[in-house]
Amino acid sequence: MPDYLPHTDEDITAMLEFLGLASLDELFAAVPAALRLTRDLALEAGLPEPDVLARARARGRANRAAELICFAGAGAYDHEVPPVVRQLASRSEFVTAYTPYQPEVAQGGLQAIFEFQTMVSRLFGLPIANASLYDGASALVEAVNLAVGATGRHRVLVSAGVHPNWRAVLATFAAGTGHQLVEVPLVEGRSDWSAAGPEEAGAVVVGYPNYLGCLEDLGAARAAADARGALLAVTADPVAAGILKSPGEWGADVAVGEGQPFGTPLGFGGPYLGLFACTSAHVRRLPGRLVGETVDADGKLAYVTTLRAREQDIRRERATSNVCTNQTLIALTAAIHLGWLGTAGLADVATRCARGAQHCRRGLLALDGVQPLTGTTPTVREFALGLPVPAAVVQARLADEGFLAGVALDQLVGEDGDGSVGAEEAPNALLVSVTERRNRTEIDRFVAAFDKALR
Amino acid sequence: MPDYLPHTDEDITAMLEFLGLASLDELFAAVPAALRLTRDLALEAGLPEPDVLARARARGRANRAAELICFAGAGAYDHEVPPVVRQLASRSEFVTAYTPYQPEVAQGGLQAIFEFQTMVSRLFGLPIANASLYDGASALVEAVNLAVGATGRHRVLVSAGVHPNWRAVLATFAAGTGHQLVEVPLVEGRSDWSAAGPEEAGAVVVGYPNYLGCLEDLGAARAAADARGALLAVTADPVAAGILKSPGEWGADVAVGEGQPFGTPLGFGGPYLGLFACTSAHVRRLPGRLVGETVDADGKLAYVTTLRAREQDIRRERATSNVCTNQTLIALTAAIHLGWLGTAGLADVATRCARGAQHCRRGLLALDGVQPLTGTTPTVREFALGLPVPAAVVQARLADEGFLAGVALDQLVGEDGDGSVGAEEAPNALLVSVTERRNRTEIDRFVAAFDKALR
Amino acid sequence: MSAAGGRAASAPLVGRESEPTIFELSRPGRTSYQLPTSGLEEPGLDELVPPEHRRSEPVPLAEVSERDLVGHITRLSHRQYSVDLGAYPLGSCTMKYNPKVCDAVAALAGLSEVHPAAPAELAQGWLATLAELERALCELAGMAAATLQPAAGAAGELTGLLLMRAYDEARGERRRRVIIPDSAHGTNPASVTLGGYEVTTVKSDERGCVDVGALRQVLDDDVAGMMLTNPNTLGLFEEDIVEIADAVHEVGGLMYYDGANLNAILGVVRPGDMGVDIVHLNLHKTFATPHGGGGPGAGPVAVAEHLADFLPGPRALRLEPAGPDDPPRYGWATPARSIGRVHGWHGNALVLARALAYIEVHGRDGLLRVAERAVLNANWLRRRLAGTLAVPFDRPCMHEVVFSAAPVHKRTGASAHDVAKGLIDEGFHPPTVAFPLIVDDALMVEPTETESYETLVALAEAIERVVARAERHELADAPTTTPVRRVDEARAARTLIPTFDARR
Amino acid sequence: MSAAGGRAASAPLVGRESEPTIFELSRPGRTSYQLPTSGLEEPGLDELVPPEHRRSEPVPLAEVSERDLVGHITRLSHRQYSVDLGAYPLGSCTMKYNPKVCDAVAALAGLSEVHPAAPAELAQGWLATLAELERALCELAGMAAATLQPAAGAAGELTGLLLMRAYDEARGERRRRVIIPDSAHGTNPASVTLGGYEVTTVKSDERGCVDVGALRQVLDDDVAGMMLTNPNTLGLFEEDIVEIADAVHEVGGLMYYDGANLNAILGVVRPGDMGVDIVHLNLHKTFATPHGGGGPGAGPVAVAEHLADFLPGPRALRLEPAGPDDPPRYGWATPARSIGRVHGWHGNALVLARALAYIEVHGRDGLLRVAERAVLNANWLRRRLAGTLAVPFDRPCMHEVVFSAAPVHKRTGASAHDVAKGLIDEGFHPPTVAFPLIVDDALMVEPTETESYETLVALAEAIERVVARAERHELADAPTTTPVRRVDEARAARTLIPTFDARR
Ligand SMILES: Cc1ncc(COP(=O)(O)O)c(C=O)c1O
Ligand SMILES: Cc1ncc(COP(=O)(O)O)c(C=O)c1O
Repeated sequence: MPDYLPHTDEDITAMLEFLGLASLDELFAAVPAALRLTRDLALEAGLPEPDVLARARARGRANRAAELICFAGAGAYDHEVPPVVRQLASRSEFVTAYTPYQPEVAQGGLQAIFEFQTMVSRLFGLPIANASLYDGASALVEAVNLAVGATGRHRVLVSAGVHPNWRAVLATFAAGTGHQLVEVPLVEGRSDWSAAGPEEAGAVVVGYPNYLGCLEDLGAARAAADARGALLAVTADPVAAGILKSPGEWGADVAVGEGQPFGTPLGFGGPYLGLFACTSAHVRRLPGRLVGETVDADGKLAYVTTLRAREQDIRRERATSNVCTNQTLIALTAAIHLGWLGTAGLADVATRCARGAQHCRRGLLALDGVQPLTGTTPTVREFALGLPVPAAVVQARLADEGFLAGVALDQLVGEDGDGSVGAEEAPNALLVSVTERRNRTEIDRFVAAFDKALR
Repeated sequence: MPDYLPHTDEDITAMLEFLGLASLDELFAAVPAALRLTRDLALEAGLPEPDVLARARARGRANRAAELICFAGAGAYDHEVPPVVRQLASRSEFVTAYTPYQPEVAQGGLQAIFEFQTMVSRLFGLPIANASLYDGASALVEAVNLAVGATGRHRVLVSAGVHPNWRAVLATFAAGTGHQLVEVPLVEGRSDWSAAGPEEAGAVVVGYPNYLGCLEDLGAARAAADARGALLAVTADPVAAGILKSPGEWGADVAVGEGQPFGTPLGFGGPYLGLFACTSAHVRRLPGRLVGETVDADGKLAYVTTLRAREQDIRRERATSNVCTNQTLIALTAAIHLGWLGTAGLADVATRCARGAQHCRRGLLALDGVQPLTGTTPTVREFALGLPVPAAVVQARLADEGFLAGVALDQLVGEDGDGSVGAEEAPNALLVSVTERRNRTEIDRFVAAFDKALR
Repeated sequence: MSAAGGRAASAPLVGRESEPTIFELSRPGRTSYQLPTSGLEEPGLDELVPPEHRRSEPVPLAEVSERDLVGHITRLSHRQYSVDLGAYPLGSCTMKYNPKVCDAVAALAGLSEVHPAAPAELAQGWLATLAELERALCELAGMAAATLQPAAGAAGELTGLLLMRAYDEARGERRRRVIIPDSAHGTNPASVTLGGYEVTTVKSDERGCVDVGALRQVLDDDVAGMMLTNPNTLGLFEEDIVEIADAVHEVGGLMYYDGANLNAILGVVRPGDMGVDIVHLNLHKTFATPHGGGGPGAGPVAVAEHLADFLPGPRALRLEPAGPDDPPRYGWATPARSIGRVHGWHGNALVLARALAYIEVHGRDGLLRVAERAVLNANWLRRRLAGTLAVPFDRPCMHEVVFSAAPVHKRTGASAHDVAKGLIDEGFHPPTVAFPLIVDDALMVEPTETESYETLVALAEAIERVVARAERHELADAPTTTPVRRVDEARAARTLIPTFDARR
Repeated sequence: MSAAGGRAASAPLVGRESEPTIFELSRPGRTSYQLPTSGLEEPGLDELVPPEHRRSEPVPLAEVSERDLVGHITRLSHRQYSVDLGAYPLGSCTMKYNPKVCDAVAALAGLSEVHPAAPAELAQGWLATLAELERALCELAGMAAATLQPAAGAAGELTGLLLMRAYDEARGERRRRVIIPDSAHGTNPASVTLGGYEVTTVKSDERGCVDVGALRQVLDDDVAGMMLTNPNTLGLFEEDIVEIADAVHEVGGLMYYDGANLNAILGVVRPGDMGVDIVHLNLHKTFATPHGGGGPGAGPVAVAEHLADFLPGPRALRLEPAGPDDPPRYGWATPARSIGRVHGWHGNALVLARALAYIEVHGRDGLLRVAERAVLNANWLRRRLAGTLAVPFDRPCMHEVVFSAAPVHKRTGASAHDVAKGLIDEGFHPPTVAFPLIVDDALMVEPTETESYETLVALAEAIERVVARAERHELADAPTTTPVRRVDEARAARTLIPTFDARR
């Protein structure tokens, strides 16, 4: 009967007596007897910690992917998580704190988020950044909600180059908000805005790079937005942002992204980190928490969550968003990781990824029957290929050689295969990604194994 | 060129200028030019952290023993290290502090050691315990030094049941102190004091349980000490102490032990933890640091290292010991682990070990040609067997079945095999140990594999 | 010159100064990062990125040494209260002690180093984790199936409302209203709006529960459903829940159960047995994922059989093994009429793995004990402090109790807010203040089951001392022991400085 | 009633109270431990242990919940200064920043879960680690072979003295004296005694170095050797070391080099090139194993060729591979005339693994930079503070600098001790006080290479402010910012309370 409860039998007796109760059961007198569960839960009895750990380890061993050299990306990347970041981010003061309702005893967490906001703001080239959203997909949903709210227009042009899972999430939530989503097709890996009607719109959404790894023409996207009275929302890869012009510089009104690459492990997809930045014009529509600087009673610098009147606990049904619990710890991790990378490091990581991807792409395209899916459009850190055999077959064969070969494009959205979204997601299409963790030897071995797998 | 140094080029220029120097090299003007190393060190260039980690992981994979189910003991035990203990003991305030020279900013570490001392004192049934020594062996050396110093007698009776490595360390250091060590043989696993001459002695040293796992008659040891005017020093297994009469209760003057079982991983033998406790009579001969309670200027409770006049930094060549750096962090870990185990837990762990060992011993003794090495003398958590084949052969075969079979007794002291110390260390002798981590299934599988290995 | 990264004057151990921001500690050219050896050729950026896409300058982040980074973050951590330092009786937040074994589970390489798009055959351990957690949560909630995708409670709520909507539409209907009690958590109404519904608020009665009469008045066939928190945010069990559910069902609505407070009823009573159609659970409250200063969490949504087909997908399912002796296999499946994805991948997976570990280590018996002890602690405090603070709804509570400092406020001028600040000086994190909104000067105390009797007594005594200080008008200055004194929140909103760059 | 484990009033963040001991937090019957499921039969203790050996009562340890344990230890950690909080310029202690990657290496299961008696074939990774570290240390020290067994510097010293002795005896001699400068660290004379030798102290001259003339006067054929620290404890390089070594060798003695200060000369100059026979290294200083509040460390001893045969054993050695393409293999070997073991197993193995990682990550170039920056920082501070404190030996120093507060003391009544306490209130850990013994009111500052220029400036300014406070006679009360004020050390020794049970 292992547990974490401090109550001794005497405690329970004394406390019940103080309450005038005869048994613990009587504590639940308010629960109608007819509702009470009269059997044990159909769960096992409690297991001691070492047994639970052993089980979790066994499940871990059943995840063959954990051992493979990773060439998969598509919004979740195998970047280095340095021990120093891991150690700092796991300090229990950060891990076991709640939302900073009492700023006097939460200056540590508040200041870290203030620094996080500053870093995201600089990264995206926009003056306002919030304290985090759930993940890239939810940040996109909030961005669209903001744009629709700001413009009063429900029509939303979404490039087919936006991550298909994110588009799927957007579509799910649009059922509630009533946004009308218009998919804008890709041509050679770039959005063809001319294919979208000229009607007014609330938002134009484009990826940078997009999910096929391609650099979109954000000038064209901005023009498409302007022509329709829409805000421009960019879903940006925050690592590539280290060498690319920022969304802000391109004129984006809102930029969102997936912050996982900054110190957070792959973790089968979560917890990740929704990054959100926007222009000052929209600060009062900002979803989620925002930390601001102020002073204490002695005039000393202090931090506090601010513009709270936007939030659900105060504004309720008129709040800018329903988000409450967010991803603070992951944001703090990202702030530490970005502090560790620093100015030079972020640029270096991005450059390294690009170098590795270029080398890998060149090698794979030299293989028989392998074609680029996106023509000659420039890519940065990942790229999409057409294969002569189904991607799933290549994945399976390469797994036996020790590699996670990439992401099969028809596998996104519905892992049971029902979710193909566009032409480029044919069963033979594979998205390959290279991070700074992949060295030349690994890439060359990967290409050689790939060659073998195609035969 | 990865490093951890904050100096920018401008810093260096400015600092050198301030010093009136033209180059970093001039900082070493005091080093005679003829001595200066004029070549690069014959070491590799610096490697980035991820590469260093990858190398260490590769070395770890080359340690097959890490994957084996452990039945080896002999003073180093495969006990559970619970995540909570690991996490608390790795808090950086403890890890990156120095010896508490400034008690005002070291109350945390000092109080933890005060609690550690209290726990060791209770465990061994003796009123004084120090803040740690290097390991069990060094604690034994210090115990003998204390006893010789207190009695003025250099002759030391050492039971052959004391861990052979510890006896070897004792012998090494006796070359300096001039102690005359007399080995007292075992009969059926127990010390035969009658075999030692009746001459006066400074110390009588005995293991409890001894290294063959046997329960010595400490009454007889006490009598042997009294008869020779000696102090009784007991090397005690601190886990078995959870169910055994304490050394203090048996009348020991000094008790020492290896504290590794309390939250410290096997770690290929270190860092471990020398436990040291004694009677009040000897407090001024105590080796190493001691934390005491006091008050601050406001009369508030405070902790500080005390009786410092025994220590080398003050007493120099007349110090009670030369120890300076000790094993504080491991002592703190032990205090946390013992806090986690608590009164009931320590007894439970010891009982579990004894149960597992009994079950395992019964199983192994039922195998053809396997004999007890120590007759019918009761054992607690480990036991010595005579095998029909060399222990090394059994170890190798069982490794292929996933087990670390135990410790070959001829392998202790000199791992190259030159160090056999007593009759019981024949090549066919194996010491088997069972901790609370071994469940019945594992033990039964081990016995079955053992059977196979003997054929 | 930049500030000094090695000066500890902001650590409360030795000082009371402000900690410089990392940007102030920054110094051009200083670095801490290290990248692995690559062996690749080193083409310049111009060969990698077309000029029109290249940024002209690197992103200006901080430039600090690893040592200064560590000093900075470690000092910040000393300026942060946490459960691991002391009790955190924030009502509605369930700040219990989180077993460290769950951290160890989440840190396992076999779980944390798995790419979310890895083919199912290569991630069997993860699919098993998800499938087993879904089963356990359904059993605890008394429901048929669940989605583990929602990343938090609010995301779960919205998912639930979209399920309501899809169910409605599948019936060919288009209802417009959702009913919420006035005591509801703010996420409920906000989610209703995002779900495309209008909020109809129903009042609480003098017992602190839904006024069933008032409810009936607002029920009609435009009502898609009702969201009910149980135990509600006053810490009270909605005794009429079956009657309420029946009434909602009668008009064709669905019953949504906000299960954020499930901690109080684990193994005692199940939403599914109360006539509930949809329920979300806050794993980061009940199943002890630490709150991380505000997140991450996880807000799975469980539904009754008739809604299972609408759940988000894909879900991990246990497949029929090929032969009787074959090991279990797992696969993905998306429900037939799924509303679609609500998360970019599979939800906050490592949080889900923690929750499963928590459930396994507690087991059926341990989870029941959790509920019992949580309720015992709250009731003890309620009784103990009844003479010190007002208890607006004075009857047995569940896992939390709402006091009112209104009488103290009136008598002494010290509000609930002041009492909270005073409590900090006593070495405790204060309770939740000013929520629920329907209680004046609310102080909402949730001790949780992991706090001991001794801690409860100490907390009660501390509150008594603080109220005594209020009587002596000594609270205006509180807190006095903290790194900063009372913080000017109004000014922060008035002169917005949301980044270092906005500092003047 | 026991104290409250959930009250945080001792955490400097919120309070200034004392933290109760774990024994005061204890409550009979409360537990936190959990043991794995065993499946074994459960014989009682009477079947397991004969009655005469059984203890009648369990060992009375604390009885606390896991939550209270975590609260207690976390609060204690907030009451402890550390490098990770701020600079720690303790002279002679080399409190540099320790890269966290070394923690990660030591935590690897492949290293930490290996039994020390595992047969060599099953521990090849460990033997490789030890063999490679030995090689690297020998290269750094300019020596032929080393033992990695000594657990700390003092253990290394004693090992070195026993090597001296064994060498002596092998020559058929029995010398009785070892020479030590008066500036030596206290472990040197203490080790000499334990090595069975008598200490002959030789004075330092006005330069702060060994007085070679005085040395020659005490050298004779009864001298087994000399122990010399270089850079010495004044932070000065013993410029006459070759002359000294020659003189010692002339009388047939051996030269022992206390290499605890190697940080200053990595890659610049090597003990082996100075005519040294034996040297110990403090890995926990130079190679950045964190000090853990006092340990563990590691004190390997490296020797010149003629002493290699006497080294403790076993040592891990690289074996000739069977064929040219075979991977390297490692085995154990004990030197022919070994003095025997000096550690129960193989030394502080995980500390050794950290040191190897540190050496690998820095490399030949990085280690040289370490020395350069360490010396640069110390000299900058020396120069900067020369007007504030006295500099008894005013010439370029190596990695540390000894100031004297004697003039301040005389002028203001504030001793080095008072200055140290004042510095705490400035947010810095003080330098080493009252060591070396040959300097009055010594303040020994070792900034280390990991502190930045900005931190040095801040430290210098803080010292200036403290001396200014001394002039105003404001230091008697310091420190005022800490959880306890000035601690009564005399009382602790007078009324010894070394355990909770000794409390009255
Ligand atoms: C009753 C109730 N419902 C919903 C929520 C929202 O959950 P989350 O913060 O995870 O979005 C909370 C959170 O505090 C809550 O207490
Ligand atoms: C010069 C010198 N020698 C020897 C030692 C002793 O080393 P240890 O503390 O590791 O025993 C020290 C430690 O401070 C030292 O500074």
